[in-house]
Amino acid sequence: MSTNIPNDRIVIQTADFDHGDEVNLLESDNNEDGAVVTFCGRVRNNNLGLDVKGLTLEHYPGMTEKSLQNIVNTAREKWSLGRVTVIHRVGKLLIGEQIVFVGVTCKHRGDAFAANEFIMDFLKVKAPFWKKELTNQGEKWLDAKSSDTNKAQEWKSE
Amino acid sequence: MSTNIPNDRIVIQTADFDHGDEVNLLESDNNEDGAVVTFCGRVRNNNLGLDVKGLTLEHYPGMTEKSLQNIVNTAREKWSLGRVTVIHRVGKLLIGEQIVFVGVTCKHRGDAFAANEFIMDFLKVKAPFWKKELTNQGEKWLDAKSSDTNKAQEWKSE
Amino acid sequence: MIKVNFFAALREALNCNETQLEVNEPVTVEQARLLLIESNPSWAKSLTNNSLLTAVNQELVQDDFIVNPNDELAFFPPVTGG
Amino acid sequence: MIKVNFFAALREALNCNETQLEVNEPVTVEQARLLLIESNPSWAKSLTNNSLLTAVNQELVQDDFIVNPNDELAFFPPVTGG
Repeated sequence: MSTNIPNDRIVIQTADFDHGDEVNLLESDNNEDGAVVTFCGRVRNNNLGLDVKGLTLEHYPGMTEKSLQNIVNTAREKWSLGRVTVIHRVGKLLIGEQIVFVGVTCKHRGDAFAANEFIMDFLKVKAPFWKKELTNQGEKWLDAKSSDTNKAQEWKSE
Repeated sequence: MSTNIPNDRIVIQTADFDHGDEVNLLESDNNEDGAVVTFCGRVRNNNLGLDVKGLTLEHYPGMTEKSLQNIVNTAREKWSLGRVTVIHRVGKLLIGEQIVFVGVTCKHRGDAFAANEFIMDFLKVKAPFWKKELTNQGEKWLDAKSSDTNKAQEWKSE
Repeated sequence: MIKVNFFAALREALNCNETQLEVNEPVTVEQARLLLIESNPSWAKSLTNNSLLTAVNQELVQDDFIVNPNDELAFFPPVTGG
Repeated sequence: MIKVNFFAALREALNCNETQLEVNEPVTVEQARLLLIESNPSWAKSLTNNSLLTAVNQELVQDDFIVNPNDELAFFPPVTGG
């Protein structure tokens, strides 16, 4: 694998990102990893029955990057991964806009799927991001979902 | 969801595809599905210790499309999915070239991950494609892997 | 008449893409296989390989599946796509 | 002195992004919380919410974790990114 492209790319930004560019970066100069799995999360137009118009994402600068790097490091201990990219946007986002991208390359597809889902599951419960939704009933901080806590817990009992 | 874009896109082609374009198609006019998971498989430069120079992909025209549609239909019975794209290339492919793309959109990320991996696992053991590798020791039809059979079996015991 | 297709390594081993079986009544996949070997004794080894898969009208089937005249039958090795 | 940050709904409830605790020796997270409430009694309800998370030097910690002078302490609601 080329030494010009670092194996981990962890970015917090307000700007949008390009899914295709990110995949190209994961694949460029990388003929060892046959599998690439990506996850992309976007702002949905609905949540718990409310019309959502957009949201504001707050984070804890410094801790966010550390926390994501910790999650990626843990994934690297569990699976033999090639390259990993995690991009998370902050600030104001409209319906349909991309929020988060996770990309993992691997020799084997099973590991790429598992590692990508692991990173998302822990990002959801460990990384210091908070969403405030703008709905037709005003602004409201999102409540954390117990389903997310449960998903992360399931990895520990494996 | 727009009625202009069909929910299933299943394509067999010799031409390459663009990962970014495919994601855009999955996301365009689709503000209900917050999660998009993609898998992309490429020609690796190594297999069982042999240098691989490229491969030729043969398929069973007609049955291939039917088989992929069956797999996608089964996934739709198991999970509530938005859009599904499956693209598989045939013909001669060089190292690093894209072979297969699976993209799934969903309201919930867990379903998108599971459905995408399910489709890949069954594509590997049910869809009539065969790879012939060109290595430094000549051309050779690939043997099916028992690990692939086992992966597909695991879904049945769920 | 049943149309019979062969694919990949099996196609190369038999040196045949496509043939037909002259039958006027239903036969099982296993019977069709034996009829093919009867007409081409040199195919016996390749066609009795345990790992071969069979499709009728482009759906995977087992050896006891009934093939009717005008059906499309295919034999091929385990698949290796993706 | 310990620097203290608040985020999201908690930041809004306290109407405070950042404050400091004047301590010259180590305290536990729980003691730090009580000292903050002592200086700002109106914060009591928000700061004793069971679901709050705590980080010291940008790592998640439990209530018995030791905070030293010059450490960075933060309180915030359960996270909701991704």
